[in-house]
Formats: sequence, C-alpha cells, structure tokens
Amino acid sequence: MARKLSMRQAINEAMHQEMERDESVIVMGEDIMGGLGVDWLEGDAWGGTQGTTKGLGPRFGRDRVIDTPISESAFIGAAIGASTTGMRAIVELMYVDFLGVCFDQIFNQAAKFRYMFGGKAECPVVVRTQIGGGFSAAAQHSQCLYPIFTHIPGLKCVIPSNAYDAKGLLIEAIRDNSPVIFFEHKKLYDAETEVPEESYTLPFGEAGILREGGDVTIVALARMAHMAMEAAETLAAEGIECEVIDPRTTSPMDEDTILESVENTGRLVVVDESYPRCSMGADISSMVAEKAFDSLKAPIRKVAPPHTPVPFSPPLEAAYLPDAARIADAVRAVARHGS
Amino acid sequence: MARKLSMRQAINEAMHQEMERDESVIVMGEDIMGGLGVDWLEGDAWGGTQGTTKGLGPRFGRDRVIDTPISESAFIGAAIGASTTGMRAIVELMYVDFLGVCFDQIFNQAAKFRYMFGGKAECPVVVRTQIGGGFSAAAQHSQCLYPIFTHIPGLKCVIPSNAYDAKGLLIEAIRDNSPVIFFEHKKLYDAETEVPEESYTLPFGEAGILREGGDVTIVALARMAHMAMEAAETLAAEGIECEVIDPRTTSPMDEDTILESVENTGRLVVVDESYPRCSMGADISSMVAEKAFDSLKAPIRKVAPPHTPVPFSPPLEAAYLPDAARIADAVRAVARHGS
Amino acid sequence: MQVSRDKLLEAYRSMKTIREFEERVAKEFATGDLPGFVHLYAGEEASAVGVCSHLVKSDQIISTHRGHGHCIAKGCEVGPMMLELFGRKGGLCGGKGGSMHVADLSQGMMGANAIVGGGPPLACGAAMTAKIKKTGGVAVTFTGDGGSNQGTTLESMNLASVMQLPVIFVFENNGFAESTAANWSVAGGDIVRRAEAFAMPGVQVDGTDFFAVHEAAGEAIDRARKGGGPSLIEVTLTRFYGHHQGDNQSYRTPDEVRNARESRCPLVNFRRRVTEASLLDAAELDAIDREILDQMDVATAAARAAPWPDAAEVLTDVYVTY
Amino acid sequence: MQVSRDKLLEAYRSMKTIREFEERVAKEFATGDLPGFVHLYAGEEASAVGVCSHLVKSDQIISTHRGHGHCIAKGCEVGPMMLELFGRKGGLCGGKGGSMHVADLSQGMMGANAIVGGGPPLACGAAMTAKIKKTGGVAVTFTGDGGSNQGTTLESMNLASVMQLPVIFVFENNGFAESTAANWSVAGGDIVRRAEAFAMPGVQVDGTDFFAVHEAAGEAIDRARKGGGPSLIEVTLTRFYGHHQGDNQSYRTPDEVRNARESRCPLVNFRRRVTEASLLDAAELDAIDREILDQMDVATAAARAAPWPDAAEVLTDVYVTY
Ligand SMILES: Cc1ncc(C[n+]2csc(CCOP(=O)(O)OP(=O)(O)O)c2C)c(N)n1
Ligand SMILES: Cc1ncc(C[n+]2csc(CCOP(=O)(O)OP(=O)(O)O)c2C)c(N)n1
Ligand SMILES: [Mg+2]
Ligand SMILES: [Mg+2]
Repeated sequence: MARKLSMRQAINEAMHQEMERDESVIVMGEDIMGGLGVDWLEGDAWGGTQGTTKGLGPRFGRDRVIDTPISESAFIGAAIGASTTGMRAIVELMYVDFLGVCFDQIFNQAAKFRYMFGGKAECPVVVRTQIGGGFSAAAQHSQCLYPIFTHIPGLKCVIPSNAYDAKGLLIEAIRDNSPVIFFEHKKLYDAETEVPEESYTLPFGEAGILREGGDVTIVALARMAHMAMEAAETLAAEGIECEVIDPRTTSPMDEDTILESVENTGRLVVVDESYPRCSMGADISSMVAEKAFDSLKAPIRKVAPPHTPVPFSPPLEAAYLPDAARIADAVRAVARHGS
Repeated sequence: MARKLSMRQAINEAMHQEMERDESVIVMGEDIMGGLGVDWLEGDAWGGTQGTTKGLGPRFGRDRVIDTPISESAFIGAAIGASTTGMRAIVELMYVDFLGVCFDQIFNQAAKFRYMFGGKAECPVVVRTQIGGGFSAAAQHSQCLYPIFTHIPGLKCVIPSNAYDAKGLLIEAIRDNSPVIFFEHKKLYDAETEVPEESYTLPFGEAGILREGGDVTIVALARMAHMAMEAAETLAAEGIECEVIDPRTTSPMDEDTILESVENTGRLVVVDESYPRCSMGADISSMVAEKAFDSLKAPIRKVAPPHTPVPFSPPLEAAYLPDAARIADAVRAVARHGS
Repeated sequence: MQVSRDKLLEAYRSMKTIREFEERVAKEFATGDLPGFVHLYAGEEASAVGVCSHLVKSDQIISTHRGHGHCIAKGCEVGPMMLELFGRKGGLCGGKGGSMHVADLSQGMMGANAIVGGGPPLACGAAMTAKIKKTGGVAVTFTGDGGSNQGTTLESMNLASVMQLPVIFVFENNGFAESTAANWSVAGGDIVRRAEAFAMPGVQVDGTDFFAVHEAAGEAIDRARKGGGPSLIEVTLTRFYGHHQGDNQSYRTPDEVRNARESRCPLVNFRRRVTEASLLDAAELDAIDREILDQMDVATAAARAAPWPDAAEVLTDVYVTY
Repeated sequence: MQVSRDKLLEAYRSMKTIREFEERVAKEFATGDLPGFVHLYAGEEASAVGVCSHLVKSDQIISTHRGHGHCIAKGCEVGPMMLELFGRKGGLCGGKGGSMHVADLSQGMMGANAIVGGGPPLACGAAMTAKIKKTGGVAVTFTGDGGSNQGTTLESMNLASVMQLPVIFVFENNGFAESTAANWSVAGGDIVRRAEAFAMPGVQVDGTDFFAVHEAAGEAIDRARKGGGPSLIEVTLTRFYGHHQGDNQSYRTPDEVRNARESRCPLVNFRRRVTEASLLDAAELDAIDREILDQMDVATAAARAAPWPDAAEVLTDVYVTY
C-alpha cells in the first residue's frame, strides 16, 4: 500500500469505482463535467470546480454524469427524487454555503421521507459539498455549517480529514440507503495519504484515533484534525501527551471512543471550525459532560472561531480560524487545571 | 395592570403600537391580511393564519400591510432589501419549517450584510415564525429549528414563552437595528397573562426567572417553560425546589443568570423541544459545563425529543415531545446524584 | 380521444371515491376526532383522475398538501388512507405521516407534500430515473396556483425543459392560495403562459370537464413517453371546501360556493355527459355510488375501531438502519 | 435617445475605468498578492454603464459575484475598491468583504453578492422602499444567464410584477455560467421570453453597444419611475476573461476570446461610434485613458502599501451593537 493519493484523487477514485460497480449510481451538479452546450467540445471542460469529478463524464457518459443549470433546489431535489425511485445519485452542492437555496429538499424531503412514509421509502442520495475557510473566500464561501445538517434527524453526516478516510467513507456513503451529506474541506483536497487501489469501505460511527496519549483528549474534525495533530506535536515536546480523535462522521457519532478516551485522560478539548453556538463543539462537549461527568478532572474547553461571519482579509481570517497555537493554549489550560 | 391578553393578542398589539409610532414599520407575508385580488372584499379575510396580524390592514392600509405570493425567498428577501434601504419590515415565515426555501436570504444576506460591508449596512428586519409540535401537524409543520438560527452569527433570536414577554420582546425586536428572528410557539397563542396597554420593551439577553429554588436549576424555552413549571410544582410537593429559568432570547444568551443559578444549585436540567443534536440544549449544557464546572454536583441532564422527525399520530407525538413527567424524572435523577 | 366503457366506469368510480372520501373526512373532522390539518379536494376530482387514468403503476406522481384525490386516483387504497388520517395502526404510513404526507411508493404515489413547491424538483428526479433507465415512464407533479409562484417550481420547469425530462407539470388553478386570489398572485393571470417561457408545450383546460383534462393529459403524457420532454397543463377548477377545514372562507360569497357545487361539479358534468351520450347508464352509476358509500362506512368504522400505533414506533424508520 | 456630450464623456470614463480596473486586477492577481476569488467584468462594461447612467445616487443596484463593473458604474471609488480587493485597511468594506462583497450603500450600491440569485429578492425590497416612500426611485438587479435559472430570480420576477415594483431585471447573458453554455441552460435559449411569462415588458439588446443598452434602460427606468412596474432587459455580451482568474477556458477556442476582444468590445465600438459621428474627439478620449491609467497606478500602489486591518476588527460589525 505504497501509493499516495490526494483527497481530491481519492474522492474521484471512489466515484469511479462505484459507478463501475453499480449502474444505478449517477453524478449530478453544476459543471461537474462542464462545457454543456458547446458542440465541438469533447471530454471534461472542468470536471467540477475542484476537479473531483474529472474523468467520470468521458468514462460513463452524459447520461450518468449530469451537468445542471444553476438551480440547486431543482437539481438536488431531482437527485433526491431519482434516488427515491431506483437510482443512487451523488449530487454536488458546490459550496455548503449555498444550502439556503435548496435546504428544503434536503431536510424536509430526503431526510424525512422514510419516517413520514412509515418506513416505505428509501433515499440513497449522497450530497457532496465543500466546507471551510482558509482561502479568503469570504463570508459566503467559507462556512462549515455541518452542525445544521447534524441537527436534522434522517441525515447522516460524513466529514473526512484525509484521503484514505475520504475514499472509504464515500464508498460507504454511496452504498448506504439513507441520505448522506459528505463534507469536503477545501483546504484538504491536496493533502495526500496512502490509499489502496481496491475499493473499500469505512463504517459510519467509528472515530479514528489519530494519536494516542494519556493526558488530554482532543476531538477535532476535518482540517482541525490536522491543527490538533500539530498542537499535539508541540505539546508532546512539553511533556503533555494528547490523544487526538477524529469522529469522521458526526451523525452517527461514535460516542464510545470519545468517552473511553476521556475516562482515561479526564480532560477534553474540542476543536470545531463551525460557528460556536449550537455547534458541533457544543454537541460533543455537552455529550461528554453528561456521560463522563465523573471522569472529568477539568472543564471541557472548546476551541472555535468567534461568533461572527468569516472575514475576507487574510490576517483577519487567520485571526478568525482556530489554529495549532490556540489549540495548544487550550490544552495547556486544561492540563493545568486542578493539578 | 389587570388586563389579560393572549400571546396572539399581545403580538398583535405590539405590531399595532409600533406601526402607529413609526411610519417606516411595514408588515409582510402570505395572507396576513388575506383576500388580495378579491375586489368586493373589505377588511381582513384572514389576518394571518393565526390571526396575529388582524386589524393591521384595515388600520394601516395595504401599502404597509403587504400580502405576498407564495415565494418566501422573494418576499423575505424583499423585506430584507426594504429594511436595508430605510424601512423596518416585519415579515412572516408562516412556519419555521419553510426556512428551507428562503434561508439564503436570512443567513447569507440579512445576517451578514453588516459584517461583509464593514459595518456600513443595517438591516432592521424582524422575521416572525411559528414553531413547535402538539397539534399533530406532522413532520413538516411541527419543527423548532431555532438552533439553526442561533448558530448563525448576525441573527438575534427571540423565543417568548408568554404574552407579556412576547409584547415587550417584539417591540424591542422591531426597534433593534439588527435582523431578529422571532419564534412563536403555536401551542402558546391562546395562553394569557397580564399585559400592560402601554408600549414597553424587554431587553434581549436577559433571562426570566420563572420560579426560584435552591435544589435544581431547570432551563426551558417557549412551551417547555410551562412544562418545566408544571414539573416544578410536582417536585416541590416532593421536597425538591427547582429554579426555572426562561432564557427568552437564545442569541444573545443570558449566560450569567443561568451560571449564577447553577453556582447555587449545583444541578442543571435543560429542556429543549428542538432535535437533540447540535441543539439549544447542547449549547446551554456545554456552556455551563465549561463555565460552572466547579459548581456542578451532578451531570447536566438534557430533556429533548428523540433524534427523529416529528410523528403525526397523537399518541406518537405525545411520546415524542418532552413533558412535565419526563422533566420531573430528569430532575429527580439529577437531585439524587451524589447525595 | 375515445375513452372505452371500462375506462369511463373506472374514471367515474375513482372520481366518486375521491368525492365521498372527502365528504366523509369533512364530517369526521367536524367531530374533532381527526387529528391535524386537512385540505379537501372535493370539486377538483376530474384533474387527478383525468391525468392519472393515463398512468400505470410504475409511473410516478407527487402531490401537495391537498393530496387525498391524487392518492386515490393513483390507486392508493381507501382503507389504509382513512387509517392514516386517523393516525391509527395500519395506516398507509403507519400513522407517522397523516393527511399531509400520505404516500404509497408501491403505487407510484410519492406523497402528499406539505411544502408548497416541494414536489416539482422531486418529480424531475422520478422522470430522470425513467429517462436513464429508458422505461418509457413519466412523472407528474400536481401544484396549485399558489405553488406556481414558488421558485422551486419555476426552476424545475427550466430544468425539465433543458434536460427534456418526461415530466408533466399539472397546475390546479382553483382560484385561491389560502385566501389569496390567483388572479392577483399569478402575474398576468394565467399559469399557462409560463410554458412558453420555458419552451415547453402548454395548455389550459376546464377542470370540471373530465374529458378535457383527459385529452390534454393524454397528449402530454404520450409526448413525454416518446421522448418529447415536459409539458404544462393548467387545469382551472373550484374547491368546494375552504382552504383547510376550519377556514371561514370570508373571501368568497356563500353563493360562489353554492353555485360552484351546482355548476362546476365535475361529477355532475361527467354523469350528464355520459348518460346523455348513452355511454353509461344512470343505474350503473347509481350502483357505484352505493358501493362507494358502503366502502366509506367500512373504512371509517375500521379506522375508528383501529388501535393506535405503539409508542415504540416513534423511534423506527428514521434511517434505513433504524 | 439623445445623449449629451457630458453624459457621453462620463459614460466613456466610467466604462474605461471599469476596463482598466479589471485589467489591473488581472495583473495583480497573477502576482499572487490578491487574495480570494476574482471574477472580471472586462467586455461587459456597456451593460453596467448603459444602465447606471440613468440612475441617481438614491437609486439602488445590486450585483453578483462579478461586481466590480457595477460598483464603478454606480459611483463607488476606485481607491477604496482596490484596497478592499487587497484586503487592506481603508477598503470599501474594511477588508471584510473582498471582491465578492464590495458594496457601498452610500452610493446606492447594495453589494456584489456571491450567491447566484441572491440579488433579485433584495432589489425587490429596495424597490418596495421607493414605492412606499413614493420617492420615484428605482432598483436594478444585475443577474447572469446562469442566475436567470435560479428559482429566487424567477419568483422575484413574479413578485415584482404582481406588486408592480419599480425594479429592472438586467440579465447579462455572456453566454456562459462557469463553463456551461447559456444556449443549453436557459430553456429556449433566450432569457427575454420570460418577461412575457411574468407579464412585464422585455427587450434583448446588444451589450457591446452602449447606446442600445442606454436606450433600453432609459425606457425601462423611466417607466418604473412613473409607476409602470418592472421590466426585463437581456443584454448579450462576452466576457473577455475566464469565469474567474485561474479558469483555463477549455470550453472556448482561443480564437473566440481573441475575436471577441476585437469585434465585441464595447469600448472600441463606443469610440468608433462617437468619433465617427463627431460627438467626441479621439484626443479627449485619449486624455481620459491616460488619466485612468494613472489612477490605477495610484490605487494599486496605495493598496499595496496600505496596512492590514487590525485583528480586533474580526469582532466588530456583526450586530449593530457590536
Ligand atoms: C413553502 C410553503 N409556504 C407556505 C405554505 C403554507 N401554505 C400551505 S397551502 C398554501 C396555499 C397553497 O395554495 P395553492 O398552491 O393554490 O394550492 P391549493 O391549496 O389551492 O390547492 C399555503 C400558503 C407551505 N405549506 N409551504
Ligand atoms: C447559489 C449558487 N450556486 C452556485 C454558485 C457558484 N457559481 C458562482 S458564479 C457561477 C456562474 C454564474 O453564471 P452567470 O449567472 O451566467 O454569471 P457570470 O459568471 O457569467 O457573470 C456559479 C455556478 C454560487 N455562487 N451560488
Ligand atoms: Mg389554489
Ligand atoms: Mg454568464
């Protein structure tokens, strides 16, 4: 298993393999192949804004790799309708920031069909979407928003932090018969890991332990998992051993792995790039505070951006986003508490 | 102050008084007057689905009481655009469940203008909307969803539990220069309290203490505040004295009142009708677990519905919604812990 | 378009079933024993039946909050529907959906939908499935005049057109969205003019005339099956009840409603037409009427007697895995 | 429509300012010092200027992700705009917005907007304000061909029509939404046909011809000011750069872009037209050109030299109270 792929390539490969394996898998979205309406053009014009869908069109044809007009309600709704009637659609919501023009189809339709219809509907749709800051993309193209989706019963939420996980989790998502939202952090597309060529799945609801350590538990998702690892390196040099846990899916959430770790360390820092109120960080911290109360030796600390939109200017954005230094500070404070 | 009003009437009176006082206040929404396009009709056909806007049209005319087609993005966006250019619009999103067809205008436009534009925009819009279960209105008409709005920086969120608060908070909301979302629990419209005739405001970010008690703190919003009071009565008879706190606004949140109470009681139950993940309950419990860690004598308990959509059938909905009995059970468990 | 005797009998039975179902629901609702909101379809029967009589089980339809008629026209069983409306065990959705979410995917009925404009995107998806799998199937989305102004509906028309999907947009223009008149809310007054904007064929038909709807729908569905893409049908009709049960209808004169029941009743029109043309005779229609009334008695009694769902049901059916 | 000499000079200056601003931004972006995404308006100048030359400060416009041109046409200052694009202190939005959110409400510019279809509802609101306050003001919303398919845009047209709002829907059809051709994504090919659907006047004009845009906009704006309600203008034009900086434009032939710069340039056309008709002379236009180039040098140098905003700024301006 020496081959390395970027997260972009891993995602691309997952879709290739599943489309190959299962005829009912289709891919939809804006410019995912690109160039529709340009007669002389052959092949991909874009292959998605991030190149994640490159090669799918040439391989599987425009019947299954379907470019759309800019009408997210209509085409995400169509992906949902198709997935309720026999297809398995992977549909792109280009940036999660655009949920506001199509959320009804996701949260009132896809998420609720099975329940409202008494278990008689299945909707195996996957919504792939970009999240996160770090590119000066400003307030309407830098949000995380996964807490909003995690809030909704009926949706499964997947937030990979690396290429290996992304491939396994995306294949799992495509095969899952419930609607799955698959969040891709735009700062991680180029990050490489070893990725097996063959198809494989990773189960939902199983956190990854990125690093073992007995002093403080850090829970962090997506790009923040990398920041947490960086902080953990620094802290190790200071004699503080962190256990870094990446939940990988927020719905379902692997509570056990987190709780076991906290039972051992007694100290927890939760890192979350989403807005701080009613957030993923609050969700995890509240869960631990309730279920591992007697193990806690210090108050749980959350590291999160301030309660503001994401600013454009690079130094403002840098001040806004959680980073390794802020995580390390929080860990130090937690480690010191009561000892 | 002997006059009693229902929450419906209090809300209506608040709008009457503010429209009277300030010419720039307008009211918009579907059927808020009703009967538009019917030539022979005079006066209100509906006055809103709940009668909350009754009388405004006849009094202030269709220029300021503006019925709309069913196109929430367009008319809520229009309310926001109008409020950015000199009006103060109160706009109805009939049920909060419909946020999915118009959320972009609320969370990416209204909420972010001021920040994105470097402080040079104000958007004094109020979005009034119905929340909550209890009427067998099923999965698409019974949600709370206020955690989603509370998550978004730039929005203020108001959730009154009674007529008196509703009037004062709505007047405050109309005069506030930031976008405010005003959540009305449909099970509370008929609930009466004493309400002064004159105009008054209640500040945001100040919780109400509905009941004092030294054993356990209960935090509960909207209809759940009533359930909590009911539970507190029962528990008092058993010798458990609860302090019941109604935050009244979730953004801003009055952390101090809650923290002071928990410092005194050492025990907290948070009741929340919203879905349990990334919820208001998680938000409050996580805040307390972090900031009052050393005061806590027992794990915080959350009382919430299960992580499912809202079912239709009355006995299912009853099993779904938190009630006084479940709250009392949680309080008993918390009170017993470690004592 | 010739309609066979059997088809006519079936159409009458279907329309009459809808009517009596709705009349019965109105009565039961008034007792206070029917939970939630109900929106009745009485007066609009020829639209659902005129369209659905061209469909087979694998064709898909999607409806609105006013969904009982479309369910029945597409073949959902009345007994489980009534159980569902009462919220009882054995209901079409196990009591979890209620009137606003009755659905039966095994009949190609993708559900009533309580979000105005929620259906059209989903219907495009069902049509995509048919197109990709080359089944010759079609999808129909029923939308009201109010729903015709929702952006999701409008953009779905563009999507269907550029993708040439086999989907029929049926707009049931009953003159009102709640209390708001369509002649105000729909710019220009007619919904049909939007067909041209999105480059699809469009036609406006009288929804009290089963034959007119049937013919227009036949053409559109046939075209869609043959790869000719989407169509729009605006059906003008009148709802006999208020928006929902409890609506005092102050925006209509009592005469308006009364007259409609007399002059704009699709069932009366149908009966007159088929008997005058000697296509069917009154006696056989009367027999159907009696049968249906019995069926409603049985369905209602069964629903009232049925047990409630188990409380444990709250926790099932949310994900495929639980 | 006669256009005065002064107006012509002003229009040329405005168009040329836009062009040179965009050319400079392209150059600066290539150095890697310009953060974020930029979408350039070069080639489309006659649309923004042809429309905005009818507007006064209190009229409102709202733009898209491709907003620089609309800003300049509506009177925003180039210096603070450049500071904003560089994310520096003193930027039009204090460095918080960037290219996709440049705005200046004091100039009646409600902002670039990074959500496709975000603007039309907001413009309806600005038009409502004008209508309620009886100011005679108008609002203009610029939208692309891609944005014309968004439901929010379509439903806003209906809203504006039924409310008879003084709002102008300007659709800048530059042939592409990212890499997707408008002749595919817009059903029927033309956006203008949607005017009829929503019962408003509509016209399609050549966006390389300032005079054509100016005349069409004049009529629409005049009608709106007089209470005649909304209009649609489809402006056909060509963008000289890719969708955003970094787009390799594989969906266009190099010839296409080169030819456009030659044959579809609104500035070249304008200059030819006004000099041939002896309305303005080449020398005065050349003088303006030089002035503008200097202005760009100054603005860029200032932006590069300017300090960054203070980190404390992250926490301000979110609510009116903090
Ligand atoms: C998105 C959304 N907005 C508003 C409503 C509330 N609502 C339910 S039905 C209705 C009127 C619908 O009118 P129309 O489409 O003409 O259908 P009809 O009731 O006449 O059959 C409204 C406003 C809703 N359910 N969903
Ligand atoms: C709701 C939404 N969907 C998608 C995008 C991504 N996006 C940004 S610009 C663009 C193309 C817009 O095309 P058009 O409206 O023709 O404007 P143009 O770029 O040609 O000026 C897309 C798809 C977005 N910003 N917002
Ligand atoms: Mg209607
Ligand atoms: Mg374009």
